[in-house]
Amino acid sequence: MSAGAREPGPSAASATAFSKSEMMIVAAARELAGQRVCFVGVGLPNIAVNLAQRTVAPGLELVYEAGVFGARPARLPLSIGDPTIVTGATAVVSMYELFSFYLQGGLVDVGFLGAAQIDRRGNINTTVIGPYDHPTTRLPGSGGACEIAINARQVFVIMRQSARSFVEKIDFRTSPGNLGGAEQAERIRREGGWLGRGPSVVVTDLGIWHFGDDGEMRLDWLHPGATLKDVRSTIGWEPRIAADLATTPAPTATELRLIREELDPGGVYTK
Amino acid sequence: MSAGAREPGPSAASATAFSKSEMMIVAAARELAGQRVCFVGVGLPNIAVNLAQRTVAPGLELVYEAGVFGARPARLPLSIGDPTIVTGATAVVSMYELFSFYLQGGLVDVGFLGAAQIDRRGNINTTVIGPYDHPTTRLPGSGGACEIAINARQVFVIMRQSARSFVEKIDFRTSPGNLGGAEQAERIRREGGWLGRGPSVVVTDLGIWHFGDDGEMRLDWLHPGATLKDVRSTIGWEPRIAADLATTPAPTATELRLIREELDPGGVYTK
Amino acid sequence: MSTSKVATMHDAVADLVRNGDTVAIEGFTHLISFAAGHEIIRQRKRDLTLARLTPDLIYDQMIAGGVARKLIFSWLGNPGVGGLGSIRRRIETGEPAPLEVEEYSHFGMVGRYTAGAANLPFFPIRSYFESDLPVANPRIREIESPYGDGKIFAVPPLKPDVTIVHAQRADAAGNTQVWGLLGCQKEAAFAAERVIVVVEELVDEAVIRADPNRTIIPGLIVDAVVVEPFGAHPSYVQGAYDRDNRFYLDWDAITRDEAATQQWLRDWVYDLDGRAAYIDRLGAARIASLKPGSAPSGVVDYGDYR
Amino acid sequence: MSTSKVATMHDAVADLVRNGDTVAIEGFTHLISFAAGHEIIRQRKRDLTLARLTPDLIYDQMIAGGVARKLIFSWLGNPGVGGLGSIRRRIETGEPAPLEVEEYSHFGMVGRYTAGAANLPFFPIRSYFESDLPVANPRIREIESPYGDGKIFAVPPLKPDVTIVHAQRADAAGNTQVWGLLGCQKEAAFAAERVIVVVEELVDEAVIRADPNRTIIPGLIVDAVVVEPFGAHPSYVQGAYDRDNRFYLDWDAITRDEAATQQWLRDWVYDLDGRAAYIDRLGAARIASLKPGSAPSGVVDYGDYR
Repeated sequence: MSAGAREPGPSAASATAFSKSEMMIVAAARELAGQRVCFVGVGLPNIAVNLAQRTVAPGLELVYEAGVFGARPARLPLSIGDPTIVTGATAVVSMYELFSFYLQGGLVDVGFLGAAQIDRRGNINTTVIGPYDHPTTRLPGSGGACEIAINARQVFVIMRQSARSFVEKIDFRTSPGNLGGAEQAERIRREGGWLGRGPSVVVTDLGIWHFGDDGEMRLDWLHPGATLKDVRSTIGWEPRIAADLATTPAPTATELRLIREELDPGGVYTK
Repeated sequence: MSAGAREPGPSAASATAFSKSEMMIVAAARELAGQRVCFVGVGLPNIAVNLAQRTVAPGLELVYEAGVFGARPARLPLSIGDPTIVTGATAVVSMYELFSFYLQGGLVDVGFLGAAQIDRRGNINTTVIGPYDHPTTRLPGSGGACEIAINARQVFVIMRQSARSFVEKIDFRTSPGNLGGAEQAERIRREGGWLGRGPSVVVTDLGIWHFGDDGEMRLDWLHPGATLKDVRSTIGWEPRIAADLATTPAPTATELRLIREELDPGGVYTK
Repeated sequence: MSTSKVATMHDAVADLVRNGDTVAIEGFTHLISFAAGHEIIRQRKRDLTLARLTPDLIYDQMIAGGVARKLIFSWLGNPGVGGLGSIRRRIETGEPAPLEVEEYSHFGMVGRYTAGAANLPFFPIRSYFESDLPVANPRIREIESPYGDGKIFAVPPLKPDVTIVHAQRADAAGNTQVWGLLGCQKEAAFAAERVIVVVEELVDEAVIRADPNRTIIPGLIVDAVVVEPFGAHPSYVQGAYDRDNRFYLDWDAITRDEAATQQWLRDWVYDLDGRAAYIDRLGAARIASLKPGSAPSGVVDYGDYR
Repeated sequence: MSTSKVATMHDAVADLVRNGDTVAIEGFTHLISFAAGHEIIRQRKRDLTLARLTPDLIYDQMIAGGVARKLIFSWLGNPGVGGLGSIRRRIETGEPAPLEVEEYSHFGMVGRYTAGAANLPFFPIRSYFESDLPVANPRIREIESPYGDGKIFAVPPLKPDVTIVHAQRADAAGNTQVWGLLGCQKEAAFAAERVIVVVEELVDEAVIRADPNRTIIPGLIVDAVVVEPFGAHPSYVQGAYDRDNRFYLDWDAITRDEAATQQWLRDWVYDLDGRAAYIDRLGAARIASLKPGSAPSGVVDYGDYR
């Protein structure tokens, strides 16, 4: 769902109650409409992508960094290396091959990332809070995120908003976004031969942000129930709000049923 | 058979007549005694190595550049990519993996090469006769020879001797041997991080040459029936002859039977 | 969900191979797509740059057919038999037209495809030291290790306009599986702008998905799937047929003589309308003689996880 | 012709893992050799440098057991669940002892093993641009393309003293086959000085030779073969058993508490004499609950050529 193709308000089904996490996952899944090849990260991206494959993007090919292309998981994978992503897949390859030929070779349309900290230009920290050598909190680190940010044609981010996560200045830049601005980022991408064009959307528990021409994120959609006050109180800079800010259509009954019955019956991600 | 461990003269079985090619193949096969992993080239090396596996080196593991490790060919492979080297092998891998991990990684004990021209220090030409841009004869080129010469722990050469092939100066150095001499070669190998120590033996239709401390080849064995006059008339420099030059033991009945009945019944290589 | 990419050889070559293209028909002694090479000759494509580790008989025939202006390779010959006359004549005498050559070693060619497939500006290999190859081909360059431990060599990426591979089987979406020698078909395919897969057998997607570790090329990068049984003759297909060694031996006399070569092209390429006619002309007895015995792989269990 | 390399886990670890070694237990979410990790704890190895893309529960347990002084990695966590307390405490508080870290991205780690396996002085990757990782880790360096088209990044070779991998099957000579996720076990094994393979099943050489394309590690580079069914629990083995997710969830509470972690090590590692006792303690019902349904691969024919 792009900012330019807005749907009318919530359908009848949206009368059903839903959690903020459910709204976030549904919104992220809908963004994948029209995409072909998606590199799936652990956790929230995993459930969002699996929902998209069952709804708006049935032809979506899932790439897991563990070495799977064309996965058809019969259940929600418990991790990005769950055996259910292997059985029935199109191809299973070494990680060397996955990162070399699929990702770095430019075959991934969307890389889906989470983040502990993000700044207004989509630069991402998943390494440390505090100084690198003496962190107050040691985070997981890059995994494949650094190479996804550089080599996937575009990057989607999914994360909960908070004053600790949406910050003016990230403590460590694990994965580059639009750097100091779109102009600088485009020059560096061109000079470095990057195939990626950087972040295009950030989906949170409050709304949907797209990136403007200058490389800064702008709130285009506010989730039902969320307010601009919520948005401003969970962000470390003065956010840019779209003039035609709209309300995200609520999850449909089908989307909720898929999440609750098929993808996350235990409610691990969607509580 | 090293120069330091010479056998007594021909056994009774050697009364059987044999061709110069058969003697050459048998001599080359015997040199593989005690070796573990051999990288097999097309043609004469192929038959010599297959003979060695059936005689002096039953534990010899054959590596074919086509991507096979631990081949157990049921017939003499017609080419280095014959399906008989695949069926029943220990491992079949991509050429990237074969060249990267097996050869460049240092797992090959002996690389077996042929040559169109060789000089006294074992430098090899398989590219052109005449100038590179306007060759009088265009030869096959390197194939894997250049990387075998650099990365195999040692190199065996098998080729027929002639004034055109044993030359003072080769027209093109496809694969390095002992360069201008052992001292220079050792320095360059060390500085370049080569795992190979260069050529150790050249087996011809006339005799067996090993390389001395200064990196020049020396005739240690003369095949039965061949004379030093034959040797001098088929070489472009004044050859070094071992003071204790001995006669190569003739092929045994078993060796001849294996060649004639199992390995080359059509006599393609051994006429 | 997946659209069928199945095409005739005529249409695949007509649509996807263009005059002036760099074309790689890969397959190291195994799975050489003679059928595609012959179709390229038949359609009189021109000014191609032909890339392949071992030009082999198929490139000798294509070059005799006048399709190429340049050859990128690492070993030139009729493996186990002799030389390739049409290519040698072009190089040695420049007749009937000069043939430009760009030459590497096998690992250099593999590295070139790898760099092309991985979007790397070069691939490093520990080869070419003290060889004249970097002199003959200045695209082979030295590169200094950033760790202060000396120099090795680099080869540049090779990105064919079209890569053509023969395989045992694929589904209609182009998901392709191979067993036996793998050569560098995977790297050559990922490096290419367009990919044609020629198969012995078209199989249901379920056959591919039952054994995903055997897939070497995903349908994602495949433009056309051509079903052409015996399309690799006189080379071979592991488990399906043997190399037709008689043909390789016969070629030695043909390729030495330009007139005989052109006559062969007329008899076996130009005068036939496709691969079926070639197989028909070869005869059932010859085809039958190439059939191997059976050597089954055994079954592994991937497990059903729900 | 091939000598048996079959050994007990006790002997393999006692003989091949030495204090101060760099040890890589590889396997990306799949085929993680918990059995070998526990034996290393039990034998109280010390001052190890532990390398692994995803340190995972097994390295959390080993570091809690005091075997390591340094960690080389790219992603630190309990996948899909949370954090690894023992490792985080060492990094954040330096208690009970500081833990040196050397950090890359996943592709950087894969490139390091690849360079180690291929005897390359570096591996080039198109990553790390504008990231702080090369600042935090100066062993990640820029490298200029010799073709004048800019810079990319290089990682240095990683050559473990010992690599340990779990696999579905091997023969007594160490020829090892895997299906499902392959991770970077092949590269990590070829890069190592010594290799221990732990398998679900020891098979006859003929089983391996019937399907040579499935072999990922040749016996040539293997020093010991340990037969340890369920040796990858709580991780999984494709086709044999599922991940024991309950264990991963339970670990989250244990790892947050140093005393609980040490108690767990006593109950499940120190007080047991080996893997059989661990499996016994786990109980037949739990093991049975992890068994998947069947999803056979199908058979291919390699052909018998004589």
